Amino acid sequence: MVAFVLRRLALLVVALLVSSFVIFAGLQLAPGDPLAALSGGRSLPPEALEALRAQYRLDDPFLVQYGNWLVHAVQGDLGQSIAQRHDVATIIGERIGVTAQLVALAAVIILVAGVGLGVLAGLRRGPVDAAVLVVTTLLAAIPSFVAAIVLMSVFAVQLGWFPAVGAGDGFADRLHHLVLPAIALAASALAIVARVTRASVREELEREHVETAVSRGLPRRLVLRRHVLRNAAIPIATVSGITILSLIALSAVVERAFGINGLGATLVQAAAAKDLALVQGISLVLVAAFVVGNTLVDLVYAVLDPRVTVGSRAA
Amino acid sequence: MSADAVVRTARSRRARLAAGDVVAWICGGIIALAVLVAILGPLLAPHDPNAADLNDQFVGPVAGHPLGFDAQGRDLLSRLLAGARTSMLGPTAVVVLAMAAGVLAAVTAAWRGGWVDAALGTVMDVLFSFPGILLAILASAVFGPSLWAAVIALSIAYTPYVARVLRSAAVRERAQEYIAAAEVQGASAVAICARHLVPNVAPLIVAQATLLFGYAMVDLAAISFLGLGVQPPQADWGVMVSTGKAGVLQGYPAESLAAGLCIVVVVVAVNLLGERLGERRR
Amino acid sequence: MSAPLLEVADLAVTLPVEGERRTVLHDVSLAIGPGEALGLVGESGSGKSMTARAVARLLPGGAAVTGSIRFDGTDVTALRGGELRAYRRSVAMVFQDPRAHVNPVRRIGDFLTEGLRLRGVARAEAARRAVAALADVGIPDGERRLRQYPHELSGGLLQRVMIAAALLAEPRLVLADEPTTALDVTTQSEVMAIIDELRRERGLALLFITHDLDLAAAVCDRIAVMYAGAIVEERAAAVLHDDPLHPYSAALAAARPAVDRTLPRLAAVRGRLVSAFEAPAGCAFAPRCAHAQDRCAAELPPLRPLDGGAVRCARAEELRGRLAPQEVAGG
Amino acid sequence: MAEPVLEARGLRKVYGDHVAVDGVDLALAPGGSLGIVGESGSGKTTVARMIVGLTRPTAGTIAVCGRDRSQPARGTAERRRRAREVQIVFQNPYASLDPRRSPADALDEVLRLHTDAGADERRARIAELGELVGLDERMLRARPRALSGGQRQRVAIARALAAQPRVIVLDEAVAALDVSIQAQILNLLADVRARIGVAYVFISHDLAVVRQIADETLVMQRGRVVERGPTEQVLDDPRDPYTRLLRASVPGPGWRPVRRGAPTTGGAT
Repeated sequence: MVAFVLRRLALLVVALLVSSFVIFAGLQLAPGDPLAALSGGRSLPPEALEALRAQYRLDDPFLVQYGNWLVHAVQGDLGQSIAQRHDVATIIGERIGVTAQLVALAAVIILVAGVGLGVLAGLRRGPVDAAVLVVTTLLAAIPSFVAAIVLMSVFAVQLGWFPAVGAGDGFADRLHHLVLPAIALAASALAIVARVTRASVREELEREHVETAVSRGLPRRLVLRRHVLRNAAIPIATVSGITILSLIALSAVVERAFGINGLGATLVQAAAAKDLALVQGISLVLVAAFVVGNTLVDLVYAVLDPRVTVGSRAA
Repeated sequence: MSADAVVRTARSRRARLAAGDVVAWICGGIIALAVLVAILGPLLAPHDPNAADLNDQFVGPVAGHPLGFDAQGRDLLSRLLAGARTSMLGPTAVVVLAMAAGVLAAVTAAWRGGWVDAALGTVMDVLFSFPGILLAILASAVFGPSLWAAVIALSIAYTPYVARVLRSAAVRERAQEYIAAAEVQGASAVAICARHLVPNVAPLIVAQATLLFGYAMVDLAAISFLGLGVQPPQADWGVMVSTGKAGVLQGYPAESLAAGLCIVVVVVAVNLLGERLGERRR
Repeated sequence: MSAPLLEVADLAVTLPVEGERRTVLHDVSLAIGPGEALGLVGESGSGKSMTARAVARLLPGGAAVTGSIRFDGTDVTALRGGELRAYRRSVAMVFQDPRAHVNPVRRIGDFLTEGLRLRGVARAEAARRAVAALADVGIPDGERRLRQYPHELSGGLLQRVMIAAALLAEPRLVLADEPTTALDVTTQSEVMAIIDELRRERGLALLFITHDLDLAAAVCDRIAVMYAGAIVEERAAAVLHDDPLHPYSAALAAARPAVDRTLPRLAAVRGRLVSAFEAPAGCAFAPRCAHAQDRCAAELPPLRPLDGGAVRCARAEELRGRLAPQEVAGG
Repeated sequence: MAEPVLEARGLRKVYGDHVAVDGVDLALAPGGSLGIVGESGSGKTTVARMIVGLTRPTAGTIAVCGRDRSQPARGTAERRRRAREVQIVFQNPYASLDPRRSPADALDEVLRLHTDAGADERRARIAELGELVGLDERMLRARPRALSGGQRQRVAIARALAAQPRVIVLDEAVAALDVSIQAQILNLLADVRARIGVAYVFISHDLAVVRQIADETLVMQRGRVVERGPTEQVLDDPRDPYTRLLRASVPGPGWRPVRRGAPTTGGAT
């Protein structure tokens, strides 16, 4: 177990290094003059260009540039956003909160509604199961931005129950503003989690060891809790974890749809404006969150399944 | 057949008989229709999809324009039909690229095992740290926004998912005794993979490709929605959901909803079909 | 014999398979007295495991059961809810594949004490009994084993754990479904010895399901031979091998190579095995039988008493004494 | 013994720090039959896989017809030549056939690989092989899933015979079959050997089955050979304590199971 944790942490460091390198290299090697890219295509006075050249040490060898960038990044210095005329780290600091809240709210929705519906459908054959199956089939196919438009159109524009745009201030107002975006973000992921949960519960129900428990005269609720749900929790936790992690990137779409000034929306603006320092900084933060989250999912899996000693979770 | 096997078969048959294959045929029909429209789209469009007339802004259905007009007074039906092309072509390209890379990686890893498997696994693990949408946003920052940058980015991001699922299937198949028998017969690795291994995981490959198409369609549309994929004024379902957003806020959701519905219908059909194909394997 | 503990009469079972109903058991009648051991012997598809499942009320959903199963006088097929659970606690099952039949994510201790705890036995007392039960099945370091997970134990050890769990429930009848088939032969010998010894010690009745006639003969009082979903012969274990009444029992004994002498050639049975659902009209074994006549294909004879046992063969009387193993050799 | 058709010396296979096979020597006369008996973990299957070239020995040599095959084959011709020397039949009749190909297809694939025969000639040869193992035309054209376990094992034997090898390794080839079918296949194997003079390496956990088919027998325990000799002698008069234990554990008329006290099996799997 200790060996597994160490191995997984080593993999985490490697993944962070490689992905940071890919982010750096990808953007640095972008076609065209890096100065033009760094300046976002604006024409800058020569002294500004010179300052940029010095700041990014563009005359150094490539790996040295990467090393410098990484060292600065670790210290919290992600450079300057030219388009926003601001420190990248500061911009990220300002915007990360709302994105984290949005993803967290969506995660709660997924865990409660997705796992709940899945367990219900898994245990009850018949109309309940059929209804969940139909609903999740539809839901799984609704892209987050379509869900956003529909929710906005119905609950914000037609009914006026929720605000259509913005993120709000203060706890209650923020929550009020984030309900629709979180639902839009969670919708299809919820369906996927529900279906996997249902399938896992079904699979466990038919396991031989469950038959053993039944044959020993255990009451049904105990069989379900100790043998069916306990064992189904392993794949459910894994899939829920991965699905929730995928929302980190998807939040960009929902933030754009609802006009929320979060990390994702900022990333999209920066990409469109070729504001490379900002793109690098935000990408790095998002990938790091994703990779760390993946490691956590693997560790949870190892805790739930005593058979795990080496290797990673099954596909 | 052992008693356990009999019991399992009895159970799974029961589960499968719950829904007939009618659903699969309907889904197949919808997909065929979408493909047809993608090929013939502009020819089927009753009007020029890019002809704008601001007098017709947000006008509802009228004779000759069964879906009405968008914010710029363009015929909605014509734009939907014309938009099918990029909306279908993009995901198709992603599926072809990601499946080709994924199958190759999976079969190579399963066949060679050992360090080759470990190395490919590590590469896939690293690729796995880039969510598709994020990679596509990065690609648009580097190469400028375009459908093809997004297609390449998504293909790369999907490859590890395909490779993971297919690798475990290929490893199972590789361990089957008929594969070992073919090796002892002196057949070459490539021949065994091509004649035995791949055909026997083919149902899973097809099921994976189908599911992947659905994901690719949604993600590409999302990227176009963000303005980093297909560029307006070209008609595309993802772009139309985005350009229709202004109308939604003003109480005219027709454009966004119609384009969104097209995506949902195709994705539901593709997902259901993929599920059926996956089930048939067992 | 005193009143039987388990009495199965005219049991027939069908299962839904691919939209049609398939017969898996077609006519099974047997009785086991308290403390008695009955071997149920047959090849794949004979229905021996299905018989045990029917007795344990573990048939898959959709199974249709006719005939009667009585345990200690109560009709087992009618039991519901709490009564069914109480019945299951007095009938313990030992399965063929312990690896699949023990929950992989719970400790051995949980597996062994789960039933006891439910009956209100205190935690410490349950653990003490579990350790004692492990010692009974030849596992000395019980305290350590209780903390282990199933994947840390070999198949042989896990099957002993399964037996210990069965005995902890203090059942009156043990259903053992090929308990040693997945084990090595030396381990099989030990596990069978354990089952045999503990059963006799505690006066438990045993329904022992196996494909191995010799193994059944070693630990059972009587043996019932099944073919295609029906019992074809039932006999005292001591005489079945040397003096079979049904041609199939004789063929089964003769087809098995011997370890202590070299046979010039095995007495193979022609044709392939049939399951109950594909069995022809008349005697299911007739197409493969060296002694079959036209009447065998016409009608399935009932199981009728003969020579202290029972047999289902139209020619049983005429073939009596002619089916001993050496007679069949060369067929 | 005549010049052996198969000879192995000092075979050793190590996986990590586990020694699966440790110093096994064996020799098989042309047309002979060698039994290898052992329980799980004895290394008998690893020996089988090394002989056919599916597993590479850590040390030791294997020669068939005097040609070494301890190193992986170089090139297509060498690989195919080795295939014509040794073939294998596996245990599990449900995994040993490609589910998508009929027996005739499977045999045809082998014939294409190893002969220049035209379509007609191959068809005739397939029918001939079918006749040899007791498969009729209908069974040859069926999908594997439509065949019973015994029929599939006949197909596997026919496939092994198709390349006309000098040696066939039978790895628990009858272990998964029911008794009445097992007897058919054992008789078939005896007939085939008598008719075409192929030699067998017969791997099994079942002493009675080995007695029926092997002239000579090796008894393996934890990777080592603990006893060897003519089969009847090994089984009727075992010298090694392990062979005696094995022999005493086989049920038969009048047999009783015995309890040996504390388990000898290890705690871990």
